Amino acid sequence: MDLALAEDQQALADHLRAFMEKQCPTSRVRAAEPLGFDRELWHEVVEMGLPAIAVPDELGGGGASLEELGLVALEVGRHVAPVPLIEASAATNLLARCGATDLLGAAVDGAVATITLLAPEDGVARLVPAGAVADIVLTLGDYGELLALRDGRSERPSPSNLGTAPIADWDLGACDTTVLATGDAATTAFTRALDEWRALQAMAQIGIAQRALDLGVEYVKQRRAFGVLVGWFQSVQHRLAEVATRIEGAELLAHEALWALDGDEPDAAALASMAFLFASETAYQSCSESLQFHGGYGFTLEYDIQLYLRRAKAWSLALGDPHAEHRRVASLLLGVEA
Amino acid sequence: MDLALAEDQQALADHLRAFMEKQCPTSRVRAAEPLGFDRELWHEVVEMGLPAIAVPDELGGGGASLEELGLVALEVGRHVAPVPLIEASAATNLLARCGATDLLGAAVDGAVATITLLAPEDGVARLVPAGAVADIVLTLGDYGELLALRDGRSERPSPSNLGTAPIADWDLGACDTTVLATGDAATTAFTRALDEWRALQAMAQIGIAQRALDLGVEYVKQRRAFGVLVGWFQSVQHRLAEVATRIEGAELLAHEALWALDGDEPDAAALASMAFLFASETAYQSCSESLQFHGGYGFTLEYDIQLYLRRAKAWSLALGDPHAEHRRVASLLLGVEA
Amino acid sequence: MDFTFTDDFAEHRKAANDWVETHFRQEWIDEQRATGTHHEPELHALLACDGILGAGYPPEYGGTDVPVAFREAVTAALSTRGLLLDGWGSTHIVLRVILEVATEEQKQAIVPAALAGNVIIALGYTEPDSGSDVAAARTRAVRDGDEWVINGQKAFTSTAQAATHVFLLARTDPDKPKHRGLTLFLVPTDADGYDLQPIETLGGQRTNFTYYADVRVPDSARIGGVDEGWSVMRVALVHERGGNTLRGQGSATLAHRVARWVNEQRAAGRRFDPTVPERLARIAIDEEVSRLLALRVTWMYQTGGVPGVEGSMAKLFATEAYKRNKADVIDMLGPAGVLQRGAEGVALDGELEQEYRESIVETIRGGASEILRDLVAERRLGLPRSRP
Amino acid sequence: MDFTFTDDFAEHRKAANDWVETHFRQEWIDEQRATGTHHEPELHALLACDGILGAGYPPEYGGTDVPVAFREAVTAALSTRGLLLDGWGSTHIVLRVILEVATEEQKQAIVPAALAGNVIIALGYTEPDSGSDVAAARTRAVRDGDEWVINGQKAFTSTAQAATHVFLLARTDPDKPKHRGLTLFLVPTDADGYDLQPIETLGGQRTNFTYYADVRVPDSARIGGVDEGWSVMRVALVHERGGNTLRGQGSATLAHRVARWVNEQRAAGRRFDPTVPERLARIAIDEEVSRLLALRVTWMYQTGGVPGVEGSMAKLFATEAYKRNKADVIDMLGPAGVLQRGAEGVALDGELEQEYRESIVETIRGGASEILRDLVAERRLGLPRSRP
Repeated sequence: MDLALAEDQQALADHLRAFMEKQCPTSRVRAAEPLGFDRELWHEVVEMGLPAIAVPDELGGGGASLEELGLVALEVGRHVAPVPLIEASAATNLLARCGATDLLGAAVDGAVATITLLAPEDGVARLVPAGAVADIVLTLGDYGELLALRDGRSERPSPSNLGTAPIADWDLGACDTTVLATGDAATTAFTRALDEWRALQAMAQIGIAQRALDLGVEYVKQRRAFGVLVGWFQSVQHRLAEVATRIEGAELLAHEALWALDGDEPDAAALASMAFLFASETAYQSCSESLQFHGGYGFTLEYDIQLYLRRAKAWSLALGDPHAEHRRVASLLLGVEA
Repeated sequence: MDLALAEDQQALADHLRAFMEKQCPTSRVRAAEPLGFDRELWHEVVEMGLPAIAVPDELGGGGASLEELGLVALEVGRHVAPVPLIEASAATNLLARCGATDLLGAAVDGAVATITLLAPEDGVARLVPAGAVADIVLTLGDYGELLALRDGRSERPSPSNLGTAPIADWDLGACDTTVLATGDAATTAFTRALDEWRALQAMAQIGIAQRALDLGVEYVKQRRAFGVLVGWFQSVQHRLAEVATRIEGAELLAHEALWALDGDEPDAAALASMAFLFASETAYQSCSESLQFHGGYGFTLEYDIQLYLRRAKAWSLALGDPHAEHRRVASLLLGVEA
Repeated sequence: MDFTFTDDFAEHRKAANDWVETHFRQEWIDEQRATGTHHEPELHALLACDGILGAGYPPEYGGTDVPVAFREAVTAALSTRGLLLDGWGSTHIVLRVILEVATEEQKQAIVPAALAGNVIIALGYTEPDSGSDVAAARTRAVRDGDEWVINGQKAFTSTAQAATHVFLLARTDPDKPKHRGLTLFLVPTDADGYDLQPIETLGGQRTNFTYYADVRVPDSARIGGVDEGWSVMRVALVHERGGNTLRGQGSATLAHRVARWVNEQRAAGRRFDPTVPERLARIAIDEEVSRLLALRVTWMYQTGGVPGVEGSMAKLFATEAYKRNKADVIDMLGPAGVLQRGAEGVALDGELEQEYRESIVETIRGGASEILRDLVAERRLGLPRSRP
Repeated sequence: MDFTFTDDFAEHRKAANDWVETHFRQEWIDEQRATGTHHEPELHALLACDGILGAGYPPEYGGTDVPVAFREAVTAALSTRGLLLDGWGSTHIVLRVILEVATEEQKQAIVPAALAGNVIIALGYTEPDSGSDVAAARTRAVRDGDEWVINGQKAFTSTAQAATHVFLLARTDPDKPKHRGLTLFLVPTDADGYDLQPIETLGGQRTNFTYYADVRVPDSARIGGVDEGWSVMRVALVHERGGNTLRGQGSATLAHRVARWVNEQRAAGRRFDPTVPERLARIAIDEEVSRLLALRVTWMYQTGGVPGVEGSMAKLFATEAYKRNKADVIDMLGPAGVLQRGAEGVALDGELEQEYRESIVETIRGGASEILRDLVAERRLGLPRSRP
């Protein structure tokens, strides 16, 4: 057992934090709305090798593990960075795993790769994350084959959405399609990619949760009401203490899920779902309480808390109604079917 | 619209409150444990005509409505009275409705009548409320016929249970069985009896919730911690304020359900379930918060709050997992099936 | 008790719908959404012209014989179409206060003009640094002969961009305890030294900071006694909390609306999580309890009572439930729950997404939940005041 | 990071199960349930005799070479059978404190006797009027030559009915600030003037009031410095919170136990509400988070850290979740959820009903949730102390 980051991981975490603090202030996040994508920032993170950080060295990646990717995801959440690092990482890892050398090379060089979170229906993959700006979309076809889709365009219109995310539909019929794997190999690899996405997304939600708590704590330490600091009120303290406690639990759980995926532990898939669910709820609670304690200002677009609240909510919905995800945990971990 | 009790109803409420305060202190409740039945108190409430208060005058009852029965139920809850007035009232009203004159006469004279809340399985009615002390049990048979069961005994053993309630199983094969109604008439009448039970039980849970809140408020107004009254702490205040608010909402909802049943309003059945659910949750929250604010004493048998907490929980389970009852509301009120 | 639902609008509904049908223009909606200004001058003029604004007001101040129920039926019909009348809402509250506490001259000067549609009043209580602690207002009004000189700023002065006046809470005696040195003024927005700056919100509504730099108003702009502003505020708050928590009845409730949509989607083959029926039932219960708590406030008014803590309870329960449930129905929509009005595949034209964002401020504005819980604890449970 | 689950007991499990198999008697369970005394003298003597109590203690104080992991494996095996060892639990905490702060004579006098099974120590901190505010203790100890004279009373002195000593927190200087005038004593329960009275609880456990009327103890009964009781308490609290929140792993979690039962019942034809899978998943998540927060505390100890607020967080989250989830699984049992051990048709022999009742005190004892939230707010978030 070791619950601390390794020295080089801590150095990476510090570096990422410093980078994002400098390069991704909320002014940049706001400037990238409503599309939710900043191509320049994307090039910067590609240059740092972030989307391919967990791809083996010999395939041109960083040779790190999901744990390191988790540190990246945390900062993506903490700074609500307008770059699709989580989808791209899961997709890039998947390309590496199924030996799609050409596509992997493109992704390592900065092509935006992503995966579908929802099974395509009637030939359309709906609401693909980063779908509006993706070059490569990975999905499962009707017969369980792993497909890479390309349509030759660099951007597509994105529907107006709560999380100001570059989601978009992809019409499979209008794409160049490459079959990367078939049969069990395809479904196993794709399922694995979704679980990586879940665990990374959990880290991103924890980043949101932490920053939302920080914003709330900063605010109530400065603002006064009825002659005392807002943070003096016991009910404010207790609700923030609950949030802080949950966040630290969520962090441990997300790290465990990443560790379990890295080591192919038996409960890895269940842990990925558990981390995703708990972190998503924690992030929403953190944002919601923090916004409430901002008073009227929390509701204004000028303050940053709304940037976090909207994404905490939107990101938690990417897989569908989160209640269904709970049933996946019951099935995988407890053997209880719906 | 009129949200006040009529003058005579208020007089009845005051009378019942005074009676229970005098005749049913918690010492008497404790003395009746573990069976949870005080025969002497039962005779007293029969003498007052309470179980038959809503039976038409001409049938020997009090000629009142469910609203008055609701006032009785409220006091049963408030004093956790060891008399099965709610089950008996629902059963007695049902006997009156289906013209079972002899059995009704017996019930008016003090025989304990009750109804089954769970459909009998394999010829056994499980966990019949007041089943351990009942003279007459009303249930639906395999073909939907309304049955009155009698076994000639005055008491049966009751399994040890959380709510120290005189529940017991009834073996249909070992009973004298009378068919009181058949077909739609039987199921309609029996469903109606269950809805009356729900709405009355809601009132009983509100009685529990009110008393538990009173106990908690009294306690935190007297006890000191860290040099101030426990009731000074804002988180204690806020949690008790939430409970108080819910209780007043629950009261209005239960009164509405009784009014709707009295007037055969279209949503009466849905309202009965809604009132039962909301009042049960409110009662449990009230007891749980109140017990927590009692500190260690709340957990001792010497203090009264545990009498309330145990019953709030046990009573809420009488129909089964309350989640299933929510589905009944979805179906009846919203037309959304499971 | 009697919970009979009396449809007060029933006899006016058809006429009201006809009125709306005749006058309604889709551009108003588009404009409200685009600008975040929940006031439509053209519509307001029509309402004034047809005497609808004057419904229920005394004839000597411009009141008309249009039935109040007709006005409410029109309001309801407009609201069903998505139009908001916040400008009239705040004006109406202040007119009620004026009729209760102002001088005869003031009543004559303001009420008829407002009912003719020429006066719109925004509420200027909250300040940038006071939030829920409204009585801590620091905006100063200093008497200078027959005039008052006002300096300070207000936050969240909603609809000020469309208003002719701000109903302003100012400190007239800084040496008195904070609730005792306040006075209310009706400040014209064309006064020298008045300015405003927009505040955009998560719900899309625009509100404002308003600024007062040596703004001079005559003493006749003072509503109520000098230093008696807090008791005037209480009158205003009673009017403000009135119908605040009634949000649709019967088939218009959130539970019913989403239930209909779920059933339609199911009929088209879509599957929902098995928890959805229970969640809808819980929403229906919350909505019924909210309705009843609000109904109690109305009933107390009607029977001559003065609801106090009952209004706090109604607002507390309804807004907390509303916020919780709006967030939950978004989940039921699944991945498409994030889509906004106009997006392809959006459910119910994005209404729920819009309402979800709007719901977030409800537990803050008009009395934050924390303040309301303090009030319930003190006034209902008799617990000691813990606020300093 | 590394979350590898190392089964510390693995190599000792068989031997420990054999030991329990050899000695276990069903009467102990029946007696514990009947009397509510969570201590079994006969078992305790066996544990002492076989050197199991002495595991991990220094040999110079009676420690044995029995591995700690074997002791823990035995404890776990006994706990699986439903036996509770509270008498040893509190004794162990105090022995740890003695080894850290007491004099050599005191160590020699007490530790070997306790490891031989002849000393059982109950904790006497809380008073009838102090509750969570332990430092407000009013029980007085006054020096009289070489002795101390103790007067006062304690509440919730659990297992005192089986104890040879009470580890008593007393006020030795009433003029100092409340945390500064406290001292701890080891008071023999056969001292003149000592008395006790039982307190029965909802969970079935018996605890006690203990009374001290001119109880005289020598100065050698004092543990730690005069007026330094609060820092001694802190040592004790660290030991108390240690493994408090670990309640089963892997297949022994509540979620797994209920899931197995649900699946068995389903196989027999019973139907459950469709919300049950999600509710079980939520319980599993809560349990995993609880386990991880507790694991962090253990890991901090192991790596030389001093967990403070991390222990508060672990206890807060785990006990709140535990209480909430125990109540929810009762609901899953349906109408039979109310049945108690021995009743016909009871599920899982009434274990869940029993655990539900026991769970209710967990958010109160050993640091009430409200106190823990205060601590997290102050020490993690740096918010100002709001308690007086």
